[in-house]
Amino acid sequence: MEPFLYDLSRPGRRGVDMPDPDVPLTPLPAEYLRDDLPLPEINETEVVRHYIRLSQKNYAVDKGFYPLGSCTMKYNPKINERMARLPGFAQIHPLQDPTTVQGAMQLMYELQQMLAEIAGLAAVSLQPAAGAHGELSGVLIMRAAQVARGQGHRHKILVPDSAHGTNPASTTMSGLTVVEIPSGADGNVDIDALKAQLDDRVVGLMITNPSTLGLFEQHIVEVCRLVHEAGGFVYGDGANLNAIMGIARPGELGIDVLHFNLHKTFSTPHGGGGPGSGPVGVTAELADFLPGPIVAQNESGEYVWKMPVRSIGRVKAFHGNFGMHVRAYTYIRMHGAEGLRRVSEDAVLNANYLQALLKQRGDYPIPYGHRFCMHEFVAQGRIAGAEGVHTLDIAKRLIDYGFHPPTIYFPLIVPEALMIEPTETETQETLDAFADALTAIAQEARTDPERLHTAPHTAPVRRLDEVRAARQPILARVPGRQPA
Amino acid sequence: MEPFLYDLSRPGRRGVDMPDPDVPLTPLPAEYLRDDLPLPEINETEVVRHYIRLSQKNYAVDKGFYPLGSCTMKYNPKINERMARLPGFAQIHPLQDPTTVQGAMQLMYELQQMLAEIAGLAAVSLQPAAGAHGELSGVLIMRAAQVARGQGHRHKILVPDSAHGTNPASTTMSGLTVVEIPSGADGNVDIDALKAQLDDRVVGLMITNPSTLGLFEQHIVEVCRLVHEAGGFVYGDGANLNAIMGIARPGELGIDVLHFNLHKTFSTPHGGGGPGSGPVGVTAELADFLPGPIVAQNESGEYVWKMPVRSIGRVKAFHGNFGMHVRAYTYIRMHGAEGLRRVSEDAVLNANYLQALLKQRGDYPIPYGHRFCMHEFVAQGRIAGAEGVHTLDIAKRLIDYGFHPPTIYFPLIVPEALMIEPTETETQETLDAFADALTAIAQEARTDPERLHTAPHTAPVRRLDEVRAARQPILARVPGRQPA
Amino acid sequence: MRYTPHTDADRRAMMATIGIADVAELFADVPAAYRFPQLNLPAPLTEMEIARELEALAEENTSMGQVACFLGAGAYNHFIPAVVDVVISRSEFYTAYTPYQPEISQGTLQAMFEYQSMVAALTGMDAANASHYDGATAVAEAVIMALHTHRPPRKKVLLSPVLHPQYRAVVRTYTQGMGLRILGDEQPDTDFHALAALCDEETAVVVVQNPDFLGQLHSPAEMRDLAAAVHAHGALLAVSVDPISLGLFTPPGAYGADIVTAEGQALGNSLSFGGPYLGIFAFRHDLVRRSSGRLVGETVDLDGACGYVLTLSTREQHIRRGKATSNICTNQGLNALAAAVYLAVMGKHGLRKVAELCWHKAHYAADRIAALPGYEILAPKPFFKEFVVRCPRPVAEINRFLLDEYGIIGGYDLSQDYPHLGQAMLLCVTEMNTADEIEDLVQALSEVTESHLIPLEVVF
Amino acid sequence: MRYTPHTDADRRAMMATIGIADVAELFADVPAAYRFPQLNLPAPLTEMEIARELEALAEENTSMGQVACFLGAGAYNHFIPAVVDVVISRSEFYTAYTPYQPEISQGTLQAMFEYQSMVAALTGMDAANASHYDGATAVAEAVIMALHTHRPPRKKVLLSPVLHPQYRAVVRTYTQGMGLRILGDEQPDTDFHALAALCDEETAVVVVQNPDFLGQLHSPAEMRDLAAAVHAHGALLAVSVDPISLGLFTPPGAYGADIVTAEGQALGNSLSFGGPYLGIFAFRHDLVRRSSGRLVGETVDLDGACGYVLTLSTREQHIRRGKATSNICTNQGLNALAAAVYLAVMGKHGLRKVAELCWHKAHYAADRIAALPGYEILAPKPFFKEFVVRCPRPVAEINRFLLDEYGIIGGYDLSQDYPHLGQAMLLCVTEMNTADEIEDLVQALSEVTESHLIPLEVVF
Ligand SMILES: Cc1ncc(COP(=O)(O)O)c(C=O)c1O
Ligand SMILES: Cc1ncc(COP(=O)(O)O)c(C=O)c1O
Repeated sequence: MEPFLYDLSRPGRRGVDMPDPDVPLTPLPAEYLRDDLPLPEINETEVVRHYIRLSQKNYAVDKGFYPLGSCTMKYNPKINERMARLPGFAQIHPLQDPTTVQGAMQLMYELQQMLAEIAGLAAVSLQPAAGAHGELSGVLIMRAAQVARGQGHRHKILVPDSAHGTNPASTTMSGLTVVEIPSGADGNVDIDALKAQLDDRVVGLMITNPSTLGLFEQHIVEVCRLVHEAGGFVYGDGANLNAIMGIARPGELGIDVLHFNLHKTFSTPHGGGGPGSGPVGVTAELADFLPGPIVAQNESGEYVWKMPVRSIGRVKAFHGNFGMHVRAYTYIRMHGAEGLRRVSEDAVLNANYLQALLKQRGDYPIPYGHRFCMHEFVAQGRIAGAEGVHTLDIAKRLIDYGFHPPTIYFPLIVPEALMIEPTETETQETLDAFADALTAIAQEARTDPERLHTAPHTAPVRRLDEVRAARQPILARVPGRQPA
Repeated sequence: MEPFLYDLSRPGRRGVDMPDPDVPLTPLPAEYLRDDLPLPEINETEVVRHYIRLSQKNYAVDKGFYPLGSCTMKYNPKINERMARLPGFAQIHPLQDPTTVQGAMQLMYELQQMLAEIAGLAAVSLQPAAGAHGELSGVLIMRAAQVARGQGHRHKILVPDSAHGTNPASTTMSGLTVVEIPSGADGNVDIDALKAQLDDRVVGLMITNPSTLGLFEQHIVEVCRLVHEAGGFVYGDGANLNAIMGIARPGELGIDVLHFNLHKTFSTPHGGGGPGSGPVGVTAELADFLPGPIVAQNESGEYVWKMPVRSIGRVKAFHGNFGMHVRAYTYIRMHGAEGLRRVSEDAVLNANYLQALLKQRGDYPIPYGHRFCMHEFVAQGRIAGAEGVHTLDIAKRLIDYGFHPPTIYFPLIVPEALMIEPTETETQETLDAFADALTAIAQEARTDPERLHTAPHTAPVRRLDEVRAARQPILARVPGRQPA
Repeated sequence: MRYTPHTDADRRAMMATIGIADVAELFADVPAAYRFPQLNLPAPLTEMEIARELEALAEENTSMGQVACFLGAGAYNHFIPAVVDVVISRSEFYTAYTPYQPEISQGTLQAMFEYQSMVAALTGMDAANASHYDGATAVAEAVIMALHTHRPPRKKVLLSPVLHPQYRAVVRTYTQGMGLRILGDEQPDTDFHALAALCDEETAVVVVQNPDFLGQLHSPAEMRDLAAAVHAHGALLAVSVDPISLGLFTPPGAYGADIVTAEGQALGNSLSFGGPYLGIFAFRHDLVRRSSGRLVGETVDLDGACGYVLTLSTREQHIRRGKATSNICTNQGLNALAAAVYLAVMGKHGLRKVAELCWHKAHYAADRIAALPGYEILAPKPFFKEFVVRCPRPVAEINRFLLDEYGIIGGYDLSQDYPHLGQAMLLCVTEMNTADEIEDLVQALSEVTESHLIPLEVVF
Repeated sequence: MRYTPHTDADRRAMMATIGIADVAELFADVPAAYRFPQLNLPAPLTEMEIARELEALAEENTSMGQVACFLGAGAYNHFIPAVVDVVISRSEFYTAYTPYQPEISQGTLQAMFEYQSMVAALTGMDAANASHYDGATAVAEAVIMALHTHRPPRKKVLLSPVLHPQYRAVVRTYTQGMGLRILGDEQPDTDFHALAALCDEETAVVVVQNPDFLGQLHSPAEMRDLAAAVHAHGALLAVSVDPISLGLFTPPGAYGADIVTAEGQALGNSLSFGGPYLGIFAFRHDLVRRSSGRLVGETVDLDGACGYVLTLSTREQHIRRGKATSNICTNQGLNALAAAVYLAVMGKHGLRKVAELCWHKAHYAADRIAALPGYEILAPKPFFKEFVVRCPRPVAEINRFLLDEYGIIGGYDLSQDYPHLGQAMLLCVTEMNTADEIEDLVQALSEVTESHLIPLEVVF
């Protein structure tokens, strides 16, 4: 057990020293001052040790295989980190005169262009901070464009039932109404159900392609056409772009708005939860609605800030998660067109290879296993002869085998889902070892289910009581106060 | 078990890519080329994972208490690392024109001065790469100075029996003869034994003060006087300087030559074995013999390289471990005179506190416990009622308690030695916890000695067979070759 | 090639297992007409090449080490101890994701629990979430959270005109589809008293900033009055703060705030041209189930040992979907970690010292500038580290002079957002500004009055 | 204060346990006259202050990113993949010490075993130690190791004149007390054939460098002849190499070397003004027990699992003391780790590619310079990445012109060490030098012939 930070504190201890003022002093206004400042008092050595020891309790991509479906946990190149820390990028103020930050603006400008090129769209804003933020921006763009078209009465956003939770949540945040569209048996959108909803109240459809089932929507062109005919826009959730770079361009398939997850497709690290970056791209028709400012070039070739004329407004202070832009830019420039296609091909190859291995062995049902998957696929934690064992048990047991578990219980439409996304940066040996672990676990499930129910056995802690945490939540401990 | 690096290799895999030549090609000379290059072929991801996982198998100062006697395993400030990596320090060539590296030379110059000031000596060369290297330099200086005095026939270096092994080894390397001087019962040099050796064959005495017993030599001034009277020089092994900064200056006590361990006293990290830095300082009389070049200032205030006129020569290519100079410089400048004295006071306070705790509890004999120790002290792994238990067992068991063991079986003159150096960067809580662990282990030694004989129980591996390793040494494994 | 490990032999073996002869077969579902487009991207570069190119590009920017910076306005040049980057550069932290599997994420989880605890301590609030995107979206989320607390719904939101202009813009962007009336900031001089007067039973929330955008500190008494007035109408009070100021000044929890937000960049995060930053979000305990964002809670494991988990996730999009309290998923975890390390290593003493340095240096600079002919300090209330200077010439001109002649990045030009102040700049002085830099600034400003300046038109 | 955690209260409590009232009591053994001297050192600085000061000092140096560098001569500007610093910045590696306790040092030990293995692979030798201080001391240690192998002792050592001048100097420094005769380098043009002719039954070891200090490659055939001649007299052959060259060329193990040393800086270690660098040290298996330095060996633990330990320590100073094979204790562990990571991530393909780039670029540069009037390439044999250019003016003058006018760091001035070559510089071209930089160099050199130069005397 690593002690709680405050337990390392002793009155009067100091961490980092600060100098004394080198200017004449000005009296402090007594009535404004706080009585106490209950921050810890710890020496630097113990602070460092605390965090180094804590870090070792984490699993991470840099330790091993992390096939967390929908999250694209690929390797984060180390050069990205070095580039983002160059003083010329890390130590510039967002409000500096543009003439003093032309290098940074050029990078942003080129990144806007390159992302647009990859997606087959006309314009990109780098401002959103994450995928969901890009979604909110995108839905607001569709809404604003409908208003501009005089279609302000429209309020429905169609969302397939396989969608990520952020899609309906973003819709609601933008004040529109979510209408769920079921998936067909083949994993595609149910076209009839879609048609039934395509009326003049539709703002647009949000679609994830490849879908969260890991399948390429076979009727994507038709789906887009239908939505467009009904006066709607199509929003593409770009979380799964890793499968289709250089394979298909969403804009050409009919997508009008798309967010990119730089922290998935473009290798910026996930940071233990963030920061990400969720640029949003649009067709020419929608370019004026982008959140901004974005970077433009003036006649003399200088980079300038430009607010799109009918912008939905800014979605964030300043210009987006620039540090992530630097990393994604580095990644794209290192790959070029061939390299990105190779990334997608190998991502899909890896997923299909793993799917094929699991199919051969037959322990885990793969509901859409008759189709080739894209960069991920969904298996089920339903092991014949081990009915008491659930996906959660399998996931926890995988920890003991040295792997991060896949995404579990998502997408919601697949019971006991195990959503597996290997990514292109993994070797065949790793995929083989993972398949072997799953096979071994299926065997254990039949012979020793208790071992799975009580897994993990080798992690820093045993299985944690989540119900208790939620019942009487303790979210903070501050000395001298009740835990709250 | 982490796989052996080569076992991660697969033919054709690539790590870092290099560009193609941007110049016309020149044919390679076929008869010069090698047939094969048996290096591994591993992708970057797996290389990173390999080393990240390996790193976690290490104990380190940044994980916890590391009271390795004689090694001064103090906290390594993080700012040091950042400073050493500044491009203006890390990316300069040692043979650049001095006018282009005045900043680096100024830093070296000031470090020479500050080290001289701390030790009470006249001049310093930063060239030696480690303590032993400084020793070799120092012994050669004493030898050269004797030759210069017309005393070339002198060949004896007197070395107390408590000395670190590098002292006699350095002596032998310099072609001189080691004469061992016994220690008295009080831990001081046995003055009579010393006098008996003080004849006209003596080049000098090497003394460690505080000694490796952790004791300040009570007759240091007399010892130095005696040696000087016999025409010898006194070499001070500065490995233990951490105890006496601002407390006593070796030069004032009579030391003529001293090496500094920047990787001990001055907080440069130990690097898993190195690099260190072992500058050598001397009195004015010996300044011309220093290895070099060293940095001097010319009339116009420019920094220039200067080879001392009667230098023993260079002991290393270029100018020493400059990266370590930057770190030590940072450390000294952050501390100033008061700060360094505080370091030594607290180092000595910590050692005495821990010695006092162990004395109170009485489990471990402390042969010189009747004296105040300096920055370290020597206990013995002789637990009454647990005669079958040895220092090695106690050390290994400490690992299970989360501590790095002290230095063991050194100094050689104390049987079953446990040489404990807490350093000043540790808290009272840590010292208490360590004392508690030693107490608990003493208890276990009496009730369950087998637990100690088979310790550690929680380390990445169990106790390793060192005899086997030495009998048929395997020092390298190269694919396609016999292990050698 | 690059980061894909497969050799051709690997690919062949894997394809054989799948039962295909060509990777292209896997993409049969992509309509043929659109399959394998040729992307027009620059040719690929090796690590060596991209490093050289980006080092050159970075050199084109004027960075903090090269100039003296007196620019703040929501992003601050504060000291960052070396320890911070050491921790956030740990692979185990930065290459993990949201801790969905708590047993192998205790590092992140405990660090976030500690972050939440220190944010609670700093703000004087009961609890905090694990971050929002930045200070601006944290305000927007505060507004939305406040809306959620009202049954029947309330549709009016009051924003102080001295809440950061960009934050107000983001609130408007976020809520544009919600049919709200967002008021309060029409007149740039509406003070908190006047704002309170606008509050009524329709009002969901009142949002102010303290110290406000113009650097002014609002006293605990003033803030308590505001809170009382707001609460009297059943509305919530949300306060956006500068976390560094809380090293010295009374925290919002002590004067009745219901929600506290902040831009956390100043706590150990580099300027980085505006992001990634940190949206700090703290609240009263009874609002916990309406809170947006990830929350880490304490619990026990099967053996009864203490451990940490993501909790109350039924508020969140992945469970509640369209009915979630927010759409946030990926947050600013690593920035929150940086803030945690910063707070831990600066500690009680260090943070106070930083705040004091800002105070003394800013006041010294203001005093010196006030003595210059042609300049006027517009600071009716005490200020913390930022203050408004009315200048004898347009701010853009002055700033160009400062940069060209003195290597100084001047203050934020207020003429767009607060035209009623005239030719005014918002100067920011932190612990990073030495007395010498302040001297230079004063000297440079004094030269401006002597009209050494070429008018801006001529420069361009 | 700084890194000492104690508060005054802590100190008082600890003193009470010890039974003292003042820390000064602990120092009673220090003679009173010398106790507590006042050190004259600059006033202490905080982290913030020292960072600012050292950043400024570092800026005073001209670093690689700011110029094109054609200087080598034993320290080389090669590409370092970002991965290397990530690994050597791991706290667990760089804040540990020599792995005396193998059970909690398997990270360092396995990494060192792998380093030894890759060095053996690269050099073609059986085994390697865990490092010496640098390329120079590695040569000195090789000489001493060779001396130890001879019974009765041999007292003659032959050094090639084209062994790095500083390495020869270090050999002489190390062995000055041993009564040796060190010969072979009196005439700067003594070739390997002539050197072999000096070898006799008194000779302990012959040391050469390949590629030699002037950049020349000695063919496997020439080297085999040398080895045969040396071995015929029972002497050992020690070869100092450029490890990057071994990406392409026949390793010493294949032509009969007994000991191979190298400066390992080029393998992932920054230039760092000359240190810390890496002394690579490899040898034939039968010399293992005479080897100096730490050795990591494979073994098993109590359960029979594979593990690694420091081994054969009876050779070393801490056991054998005055009879040890060397005095070395602290070595260059972290630099060896950097080299291991470099070799692992560059791998078979990458190292070869680096060597090829050096070859092609160096030869292209040489061809271009050869075509300039007034310049002559002195390279009778093939060379690798360095070559000698005889110049129309003193090298110091030319170098100053290159730097001032073109931002180029020119080659090493050979006039001190090899006066017989005339006005000659040793140019080094690596993969880091672009075609554009070479173009600039050629252009600049061409201008020199047109005597744009102010004579050096005038400049100073
Ligand atoms: C399919 C999909 N859409 C949207 C998102 C939301 O992206 P973010 O977490 O960056 O907000 C995710 C994130 O996991 C996702 O998987
Ligand atoms: C007392 C003493 N002297 C000398 C040395 C040798 O120093 P280095 O290891 O730097 O060569 C040591 C190292 O542990 C030591 O403890």
